[in-house]
Amino acid sequence: GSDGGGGGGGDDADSDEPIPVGLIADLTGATGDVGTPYNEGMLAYIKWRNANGGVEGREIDADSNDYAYEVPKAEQLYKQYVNEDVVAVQGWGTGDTEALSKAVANDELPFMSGSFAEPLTDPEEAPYNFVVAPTYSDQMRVALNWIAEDSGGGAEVAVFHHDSPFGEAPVADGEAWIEESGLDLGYQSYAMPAGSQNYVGLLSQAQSQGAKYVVIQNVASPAALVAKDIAAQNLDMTIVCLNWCGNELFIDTAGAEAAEGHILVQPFAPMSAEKEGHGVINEYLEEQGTDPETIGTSWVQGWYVMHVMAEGMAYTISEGNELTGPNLRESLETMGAIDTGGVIGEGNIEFSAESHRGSTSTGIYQAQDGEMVELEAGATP
Amino acid sequence: MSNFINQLAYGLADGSILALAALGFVLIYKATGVINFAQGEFLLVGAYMFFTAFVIFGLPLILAVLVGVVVATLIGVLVERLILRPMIGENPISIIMVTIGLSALLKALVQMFYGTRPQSQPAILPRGSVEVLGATVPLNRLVAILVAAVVLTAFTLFFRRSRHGIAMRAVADDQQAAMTMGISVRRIFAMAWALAAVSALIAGILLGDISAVDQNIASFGLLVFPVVILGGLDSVPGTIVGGLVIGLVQQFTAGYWDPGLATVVPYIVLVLILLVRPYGIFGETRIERV
Amino acid sequence: MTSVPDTASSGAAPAAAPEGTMLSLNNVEVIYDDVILVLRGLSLAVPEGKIVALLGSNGAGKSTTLKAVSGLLPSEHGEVTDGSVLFRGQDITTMDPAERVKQGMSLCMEGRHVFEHLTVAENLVAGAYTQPRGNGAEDLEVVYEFFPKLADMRSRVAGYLSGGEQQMLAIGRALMARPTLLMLDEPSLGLAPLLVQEIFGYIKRLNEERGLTVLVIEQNARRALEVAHHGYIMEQGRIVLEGPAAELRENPDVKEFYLGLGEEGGRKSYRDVKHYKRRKRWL
Amino acid sequence: MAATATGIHHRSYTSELRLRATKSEYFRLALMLVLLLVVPFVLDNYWLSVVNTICIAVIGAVGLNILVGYTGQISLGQGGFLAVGAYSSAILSDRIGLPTPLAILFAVVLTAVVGTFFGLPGLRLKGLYLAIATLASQMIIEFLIRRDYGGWLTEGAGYINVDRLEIGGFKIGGRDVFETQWYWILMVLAVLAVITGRNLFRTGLGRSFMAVRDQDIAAEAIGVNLTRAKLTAFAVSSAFVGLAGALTAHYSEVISWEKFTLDVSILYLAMIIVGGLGSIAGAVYGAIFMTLLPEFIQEAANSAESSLPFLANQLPAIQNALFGLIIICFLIFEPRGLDRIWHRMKDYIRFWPFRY
Amino acid sequence: MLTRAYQHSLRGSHLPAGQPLLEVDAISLRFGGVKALRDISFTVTEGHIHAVIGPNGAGKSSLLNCISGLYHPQEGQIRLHSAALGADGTPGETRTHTLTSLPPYKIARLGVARSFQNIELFHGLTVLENLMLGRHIHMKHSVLKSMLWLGPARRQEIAHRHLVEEVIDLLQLQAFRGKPVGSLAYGIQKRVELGRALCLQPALLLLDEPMAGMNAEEKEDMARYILDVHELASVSVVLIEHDMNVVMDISDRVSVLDFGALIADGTPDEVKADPGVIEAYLGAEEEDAEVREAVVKMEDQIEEEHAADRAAAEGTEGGNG
Ligand SMILES: Nc1ncnc2c1ncn2[C@@H]1O[C@H](COP(=O)(O)OP(=O)(O)OP(=O)(O)O)[C@@H](O)[C@H]1O
Ligand SMILES: Nc1ncnc2c1ncn2[C@@H]1O[C@H](COP(=O)(O)OP(=O)(O)OP(=O)(O)O)[C@@H](O)[C@H]1O
Ligand SMILES: [Mg+2]
Ligand SMILES: [Mg+2]
Repeated sequence: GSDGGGGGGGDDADSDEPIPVGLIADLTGATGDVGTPYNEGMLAYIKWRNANGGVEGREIDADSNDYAYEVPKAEQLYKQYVNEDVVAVQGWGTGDTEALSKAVANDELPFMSGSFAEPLTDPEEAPYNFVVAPTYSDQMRVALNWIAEDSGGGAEVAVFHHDSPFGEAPVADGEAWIEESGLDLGYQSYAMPAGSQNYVGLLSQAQSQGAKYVVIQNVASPAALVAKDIAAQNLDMTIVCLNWCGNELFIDTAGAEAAEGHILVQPFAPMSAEKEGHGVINEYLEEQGTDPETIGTSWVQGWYVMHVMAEGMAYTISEGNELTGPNLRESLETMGAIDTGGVIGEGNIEFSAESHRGSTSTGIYQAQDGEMVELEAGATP
Repeated sequence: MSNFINQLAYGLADGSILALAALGFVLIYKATGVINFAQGEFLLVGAYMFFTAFVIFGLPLILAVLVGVVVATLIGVLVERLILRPMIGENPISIIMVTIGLSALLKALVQMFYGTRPQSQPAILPRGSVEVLGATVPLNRLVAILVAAVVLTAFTLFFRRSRHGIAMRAVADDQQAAMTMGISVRRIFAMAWALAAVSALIAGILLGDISAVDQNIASFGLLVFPVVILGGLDSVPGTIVGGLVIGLVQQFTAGYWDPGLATVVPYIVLVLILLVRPYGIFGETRIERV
Repeated sequence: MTSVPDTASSGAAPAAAPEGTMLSLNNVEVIYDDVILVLRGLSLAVPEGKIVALLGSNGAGKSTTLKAVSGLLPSEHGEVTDGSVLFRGQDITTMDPAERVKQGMSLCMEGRHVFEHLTVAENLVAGAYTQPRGNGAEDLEVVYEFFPKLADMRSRVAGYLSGGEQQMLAIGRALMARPTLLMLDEPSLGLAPLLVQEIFGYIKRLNEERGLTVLVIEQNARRALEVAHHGYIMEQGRIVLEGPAAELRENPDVKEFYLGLGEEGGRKSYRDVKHYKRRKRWL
Repeated sequence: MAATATGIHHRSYTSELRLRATKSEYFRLALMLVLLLVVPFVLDNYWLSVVNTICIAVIGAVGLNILVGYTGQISLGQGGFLAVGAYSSAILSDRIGLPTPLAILFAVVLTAVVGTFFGLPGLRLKGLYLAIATLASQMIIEFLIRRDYGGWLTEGAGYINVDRLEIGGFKIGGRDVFETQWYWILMVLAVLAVITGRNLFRTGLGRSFMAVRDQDIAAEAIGVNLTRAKLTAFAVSSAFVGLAGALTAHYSEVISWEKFTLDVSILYLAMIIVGGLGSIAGAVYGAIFMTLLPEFIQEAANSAESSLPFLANQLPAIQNALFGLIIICFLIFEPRGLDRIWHRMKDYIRFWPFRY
Repeated sequence: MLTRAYQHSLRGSHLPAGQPLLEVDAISLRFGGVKALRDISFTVTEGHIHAVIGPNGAGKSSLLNCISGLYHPQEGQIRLHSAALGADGTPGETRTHTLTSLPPYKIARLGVARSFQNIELFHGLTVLENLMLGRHIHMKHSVLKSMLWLGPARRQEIAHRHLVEEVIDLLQLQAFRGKPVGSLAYGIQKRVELGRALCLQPALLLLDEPMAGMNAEEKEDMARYILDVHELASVSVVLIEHDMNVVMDISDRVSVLDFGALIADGTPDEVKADPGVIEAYLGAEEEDAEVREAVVKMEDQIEEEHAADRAAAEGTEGGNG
């Protein structure tokens, strides 16, 4: 956890106590490659915010612990945080988010995470979950729109997805979307076996389907392997990576050559996209003496997800309300747009009592010479 | 047809690497009766050792491999000396647990030094591909098959020809009796662990090159179980057959059926084979006579 | 005859072994599992070129003594906590067991302990582990000559042999190491009478022809004392009686308890033993 | 005499067959009881939740130890069997609408049946071959619940929300009393599991399991039907595990495949090995140890963080390393587990000041 | 003769003495190319101690394994006769079971109990537990009742304890009751193994080298135990043993195997004189001339000693049952 150092001058009437927040992070588990920078981004944001006046003068006191992507451990940590009277929790993966969604509703603790599954946006289903970025389904819709446009219609799409509810989350919605918006696309999905050393089997099935586009809903390493296999087989296929593989890790792991030309759907603008909202990050990094080049997309994600939560807290306090879970939830639902300086999609995140979908717009990038080059800033379905 | 050849080549390549990974496992089992749950982490450590020598220290390829071999040997011997030796003669289940602890430890050590981010490593196997009967077979897979074949043959010969083979089996059968024959149980154990570490290193280098140098390499270790059970826990030729069978079964499942099933099909095959042959294809039957 | 009183044996340690002693144990104390005291200050000496028999009832600690000599105790949670074991004047109390074999001692363990999954031939080859390759083939023939049955079975898997066949194999295997000191733990266990006779004949021959020193534990005390030069009798972890074999044979207690003979030296029928005997103890 | 070591003379078989005989044993029992009764009054909610987790783990570990420790059939399928218990109880109670206790009972029976089915290879397979075959059952069950073909388990959600436990009109309350109320339920069940487990192994049935473990040929030769004994062991063990699974579902109120991975199987195996194979008390010690160890490591790490800030980034990895290291060192120190340490301590005290 | 009155009979057969109990009918057993048994036939009579002798590897243990169902001979049959106990306590209807078609545990249930050449005890369990396991076939095993303990399960344990305690008494195992068998001396383990078989209340007791590895004194004890079992409980015994003195002294009938074939079958004296047996097995070993002479003297002496010991033993041993 980060310990609250000196106290900032509190101008809040109620309290100048630090605000306890619980962070459930994957640092050493299966998704540690992205979980670690995500967590670092959050902690960096908190540090920066605390150093710059805090949340209405109050510091954020984050207790951050690794759960190694093991759900029982996440539940244990959550109970620990509840016991520490946190006002909100930042989670991470699909597993822990699902496992805790009911508990956070019972305990009335707003919960954000790196899991952008569609059902979480429905306050009826998950009243305390907030999805900061466009959902996987929205990303899938954007991807399909882009493919339809890029191909001029009539293309076949193969969806390669992690073999789990996380991977399958956008699959059915994608199919429905093609129907709904009358896109002229063929569509077939394939589960990616975990721990595979090649995806030639899937590619050959995609090939027989006639697919020119492969949408991947998985993390970076397996996606990179698909890119390598496409290159080795000289296949004419374009990968469209969603969120968790739509990042520089994908490019680095595949190698610039194999990654060249593939498309990355990424709601959070990487540092290289130089959005207005990157300004504070650059300031902070300069202070810390860190090279912005080393900062990945997941780090930025962490920063801005924490930012959204902090803004909600600030609003609650500024409205003169006690900072509790229900009040924070109400603030997030009613405060209007939260500006992210163009980092998340087109920039604004807004929740309502009817929907906890923060945004539907996402950036689209292409791997060019080992870099993420922005094709479109705020694509929406 | 070309597609089939393609799948075959990939399946064989994965299978050969599996066989290499399983070889170390079988050596340890054969000599010490220990089921090594840390085999996957041995691959991981192997891949990172080589990465360190090759990329971080920038050594030439051959030298980097040699350094890797030395370090792997050292690690194998250390593991044996510090962790397994005190456990000699204990209940096999307790020893299994120790190797589970070891796997947690090794993985954590890699994380401490290298983090969880995948490391980029320049290609070491040739990148191009050759056309075989209309199929595009990448060279790196062919080389992987070749390397695995050479290493496996070398090991098989070593055990056939040298009396260490018999000594190893003797130790596995009855440690006390082996001691009374002047066979140094410690030395045999150390040798088994060192050789296992070396074969894991080679498998780890190959894996790192064809996929990526990252934590996922460790999960490859789990597949070793169906491989060795299929071939027979204590059979070196069995690892080769088991590795190839599992590699191909996975490949064809992914290529012609439901790719997601590729993760469970090996286990289903394993159960089926065990029902017919309770000691795997080449495994030694446990002798029970009264 | 020298009868060693119980306390004296654990008292003063014989400082240096006399000339020509191949093996000597001085006041050895062995504890299993940190709590089970099995040898309580045991001292014995095996002169070079002699056959020494170690007798004693079940659980007296005979096998433990041999394990202490050959260094097998650590693998059984046992430990020599006191005293020393000298082999050719060299202290080997803590030496690695494999090293001891190289020094020339060889143990044929109680309960056969053949390598079950190895064939008969491979078992014998494993026995010659410490020997240069050349010796192996030669010795193999010697063993086969002595146990023709083994030659017939050379490619059979040892684990499936009958009890007695395994015993032959175990003895043969011990010989393959070309020991100067051969230790046999109940070699006649489970062997047919004819073979027992032959084995003891063979031991004697090895001793006479090659000067092999032998330390043998044997329940068949009559046979053992026939071939041995010297005998020790153990009770509860101590030597309670020792002396030249011929003298021991005449000792009335030995006669009764180990040879199954009455005072007069006659054997009685098992059918006529009407009552369980309460074992007479020297302690 | 069974108890000569403690110098007790029994006057009847009934008294000898009792689990406790000496004053100090009764004293310990009383102490335990008092401890169990005061726990909810001294611990805060978080630590109470840890204790509740331990209670569930105790039930599961007792079950696993029956199979592995007592019958000698190594199983890596624990996670899968927990899942069977959890999913079936959740579905039976929430979707089918059975009263929860009945749903749990059915889940227990169902898990026993499934466990017996996956125990069938055990009739032919020995030792480590069986262990790996049970690994296959783990992988297959895990795959089925992860894949969730056609949403037959989770209706497409990928996870199941389980309603708050209600037994005959009594419903577990909110945050303040949730852990306490669960404690009473779980503690009683855990104690019952321990007692029934102990009982099993002082009767002929339990002894026949141990006979199969120690020497299966001799067991057959005295009339033990190996097939029946092994399958019964699988069934009984799985029943305990199914109970633990069902309780997991109702206690944590949500289940998904990620809770029943191979890691869970291994964790349970660790519990019984570290606790002591073939000992019910060992299963309890192991469940406690393996649940508390990460807690303590984390506490230690948190306090180290402030004093050694430069380690902050490495702490999670160090925690994992420490976890592995402690298990290794522990087993090197005492391969036969905590139960054995406890016995040695008792012996030491009994014989003190004599060494032997 | 022991005079102690036993509550339970250890004998599980109700056949009248002198009737054929076990018929081995032309069995042959092969392991690959190894012919372990070739066309063996003989009959064990109720009430006899029937010794099987022969050189190492002759097939003695294999024969025993065939009887107890662990090996399945390729040819031939083994039949066991049993008699139901009539209402008046006299033997009733007899039945014949073909052992060669039954699994081992069913054979055990017919009352065929055995010991093994290399002690096969349940090494993790105590002596008492090992012996109680001998009662396995006579007990009911309900999962629920076992787990609940109260009532039936406990009563059953206690009921069977009585017989087990008698066996403990008979074999003088009192001091070892609670010890794990793994830590016991070899001779005691052998005795426990005998005890475990006895607890079965066997119709036929198969003993594979029960005296191997014992010294003369212990052999005498063991022989006495076997004779006691035989004399007190009239249990029929098949005995494999290499010590000819024991075999000749205590057996009623001897079968001799060599290379898997039956080379002789008769009374001890007949067999001893058989030249084929002498050549294959016994060797020309002359009996100690002095042996028989000493017998009479020994007896008196032992009688005395025993009386004294008994007195002493009564003082120290507090049985519980
Ligand atoms: N590994 C062990 N752990 C604990 N106790 C042991 C161990 N080995 C032997 N003992 C005990 O040590 C004592 C002596 O055993 P040992 O085997 O040396 O006797 P022995 O004289 O060879 O008897 P036997 O004639 O039966 O072979 C016995 O009481 C035995 O129970
Ligand atoms: N399971 C088996 N597989 C292969 N061969 C076997 C098996 N069991 C026994 N044999 C062989 O059958 C023959 C007879 O063995 P058995 O054990 O019956 O001999 P035995 O008469 O008991 O000898 P001993 O007196 O040495 O114990 C031996 O040659 C043995 O190698
Ligand atoms: Mg001995
Ligand atoms: Mg035999």
